[in-house]
Amino acid sequence: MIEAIRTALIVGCVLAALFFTLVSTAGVLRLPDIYTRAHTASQADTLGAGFGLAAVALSLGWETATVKTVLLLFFIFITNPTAAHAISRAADEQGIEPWRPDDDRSDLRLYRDSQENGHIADGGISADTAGDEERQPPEDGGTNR
Amino acid sequence: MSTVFPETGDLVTDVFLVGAALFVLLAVALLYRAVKGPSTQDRVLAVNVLGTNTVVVLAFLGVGLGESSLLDIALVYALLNFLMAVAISKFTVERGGVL
Amino acid sequence: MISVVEIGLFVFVVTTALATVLLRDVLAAVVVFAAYSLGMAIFYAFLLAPDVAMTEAAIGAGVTTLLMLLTLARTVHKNKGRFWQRPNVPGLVVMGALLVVLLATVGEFPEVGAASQEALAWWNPAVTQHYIENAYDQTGVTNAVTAVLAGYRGFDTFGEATVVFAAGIAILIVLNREVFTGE
Amino acid sequence: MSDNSILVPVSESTTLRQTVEYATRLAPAEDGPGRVRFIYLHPPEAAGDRQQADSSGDGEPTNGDTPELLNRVCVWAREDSDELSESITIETSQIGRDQYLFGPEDIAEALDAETEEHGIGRIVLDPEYDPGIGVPSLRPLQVELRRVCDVDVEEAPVTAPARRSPIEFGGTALQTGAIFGVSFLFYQTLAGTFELFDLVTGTVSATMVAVGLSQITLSRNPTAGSIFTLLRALVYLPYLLWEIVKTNVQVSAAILHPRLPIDPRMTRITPMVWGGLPLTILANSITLTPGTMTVRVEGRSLKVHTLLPASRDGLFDGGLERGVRFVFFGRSAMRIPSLRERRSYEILNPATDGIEESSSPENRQPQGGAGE
Amino acid sequence: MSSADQSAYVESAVIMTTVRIVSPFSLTYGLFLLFHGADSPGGSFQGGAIIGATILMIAFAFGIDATRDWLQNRIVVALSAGGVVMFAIVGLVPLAFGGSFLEHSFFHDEWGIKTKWGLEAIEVAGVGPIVAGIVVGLFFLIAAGSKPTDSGAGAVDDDD
Repeated sequence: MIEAIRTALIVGCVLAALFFTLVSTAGVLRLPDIYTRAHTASQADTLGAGFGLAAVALSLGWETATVKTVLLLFFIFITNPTAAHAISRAADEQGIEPWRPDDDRSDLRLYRDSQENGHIADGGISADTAGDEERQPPEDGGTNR
Repeated sequence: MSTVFPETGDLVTDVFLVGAALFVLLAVALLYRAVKGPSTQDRVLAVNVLGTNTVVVLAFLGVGLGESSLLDIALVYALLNFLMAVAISKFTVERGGVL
Repeated sequence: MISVVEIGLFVFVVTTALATVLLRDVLAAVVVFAAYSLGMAIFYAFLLAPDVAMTEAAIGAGVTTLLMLLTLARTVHKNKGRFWQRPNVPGLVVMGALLVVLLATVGEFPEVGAASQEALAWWNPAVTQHYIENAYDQTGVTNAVTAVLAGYRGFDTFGEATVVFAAGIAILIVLNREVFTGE
Repeated sequence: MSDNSILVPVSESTTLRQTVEYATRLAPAEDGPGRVRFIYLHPPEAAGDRQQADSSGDGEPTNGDTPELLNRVCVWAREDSDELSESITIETSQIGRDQYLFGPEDIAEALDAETEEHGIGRIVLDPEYDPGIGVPSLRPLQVELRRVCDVDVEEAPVTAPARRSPIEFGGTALQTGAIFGVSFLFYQTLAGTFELFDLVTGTVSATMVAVGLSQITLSRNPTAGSIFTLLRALVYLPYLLWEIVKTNVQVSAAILHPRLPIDPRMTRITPMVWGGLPLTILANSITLTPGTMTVRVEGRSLKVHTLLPASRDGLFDGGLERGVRFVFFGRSAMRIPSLRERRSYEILNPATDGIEESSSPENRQPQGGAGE
Repeated sequence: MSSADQSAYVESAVIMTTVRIVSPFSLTYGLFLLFHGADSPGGSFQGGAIIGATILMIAFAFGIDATRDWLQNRIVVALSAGGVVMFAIVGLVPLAFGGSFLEHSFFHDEWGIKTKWGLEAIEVAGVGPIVAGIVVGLFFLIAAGSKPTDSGAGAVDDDD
């Protein structure tokens, strides 16, 4: 009986982990600009990893390896938001404009405009991937809703 | 070297292996953002999410394959994964100036 | 199930590798290369080579990307232009030929984990067999990789360590200054 | 503006004595008596008790409220000037009691105001000056000062062991002990077996970590108060977790919704939270909570990106802010009004049709990120 | 970003706090791998790399110059050079007493020291410090060249 409950819990946790990671993947692919993507990257993903590692811990039971799982979770909870913060801070520092709902530009357009407005300083080694019109991947508008 | 985990039953092992497989597929989907960008920050973000996924995949494979040492590898990523984001932050902020 | 993981990882690694080569923007290539390293680490782990996976993790997550970024900070110029690099045709031909040769050998491998006499002989030549049979007794360690690296092949490792040291020092000298002037 | 009046910001440091001597020697000039003005900045944490906001420490070095440090500096300066048999005027002042100084920008501006008010001609910086804002701040402060002030800024050439970095080996016994304990426990957890080998190597590693990093990890000594803070943090943690799960569902629903009903805005909030660590905890909590993400910490204000109107409301209602105040300042601090009631928030890029009102009086930058 | 009226760069408090918390753990983990090369995956190379990465982490949060002042170059070079020397010494000791170079079983046969400790000594005192030292040294050196004064980019004169 206990075994069955545990198995059910494990399956539930794995499913939840998959769900939240799916959300974060969808977010990273769908959302319109770097700031909004950073949201999902740090948070939905943190919860996804949380459930996933919870499932691992459950299946291990009382073991030293379980403590490792808890440590993994602890580190992910600390480092992931920091990474998101660092990334969005870099974007902000570089002057990439945040997207607004009344803005119908694609993220690429937004990024290029930020550059053209001189917000991205000269001499930067920022990724200037936005120069080539005819060679853009066709999915260019995919992130634009 | 490698301790085999206590018996958890075939179902659970399968669940973890399937989970790992799906996580890998999600990681492949994330590559779109990592390759396309447009900005460097977008790419780093995608790779950061990939890093978190890697931790989970390694933990899942650890249980699924019965190899506890994979958790140690996951620990390395959990500890060091944010380094690149921090580095990119410093890198773009100072353009190699203060770095 | 296992095959799904394998196929997914294969697609992942090949995509990242191709993107690393083909992306015009060097910074982007460095970042994508970090993703490649993640995929390889899972691959190694999946093939139950935790030592190699650990190396990939420690070096890939911690060191190479940062060193490459720093190098970029010193060298790269503004990079206007195309998204994809135009592939170099002669290079592509050579690489394709190499790929064909390598793939031709794949068919000769025995199955992973095969225990037939033939397979054992194939990947366990006498030296390997000796290590596998005697490493634990002779060295008293439980990680055979360490036994081989530091014990049986101590000379090699010593040479490697010296090479790493020499290479490091040489780079330090070429890149010059401060370190030795104690600044 | 005469070159022989010098402003010296002082703080506890090993090179303070030499800095004072240098400034005192520098001050005398041909055209009249030199003047040295020592200035003490109250760190943001200490500024919390600002009931007696009498920051008029001007010219009254023996004022009962004067920090002990300033008195000591005055004594030193007199000694030096006696030795030189030059007459110099020694003044002291304090800032930061009636205002919160966060970050090098604030301090540089405060110092600039001081130089203008008192006709100071140059600023001498102690190479180990640390205004206590919790970040390595001397280099940024120097740059800020050069930007803001039109007076000379120089670093006192002290001959003490050049420890220009804020990082050093070793720490107090308590710091070292705490890090040692954590490191040792972590090591044993990894090892899993309490064999002699693990105990010995664990001790060796933990010692190395403690000696190497104790100063990095704990910037100040843990006190009895930290224990209560820790206990209160244990109360805060479940609340935070609940918030994370709750808002995560909201955000997930928005992301998976086919029409992607998001309304991202960059906002700036100025929470009533003082000091480096509490602010960092608040910033991290905001980032951890889905829908809100700290983009920047600028002095005391946080630039926060919000994804949904609901998450914005949650942020402005200030639940997290209250929680952090509870953790660090106790139950009484929870009664401070929320961000919304204080109206100390603003939306940096409001919608063009003006549905959202931008309410803060200090509307510094209309476009988020554009002017950085 | 390097124009004169640009605000000074302030290290992000959030990043710094995270590094404060994570660095003791990652350093401990690096040392753990170093010491446990004989009986768990990983070993000196990986441990050394993680130790190096910890230093890099601190350098990113606290500023590279500050870290360089803290961890003087002398220490870094001493680490890597000392690693090679220690490796050689471990190998030479059996040679000095009539064995052959790097003959670990010699310790066991002559003095009853387990062969394992010979391997451990090489791992801990030899390879690990070399790797850590070279990683940190390379990092410092490459970073050194990218000061604004070198690239000619900066009016931020003495910022690191």
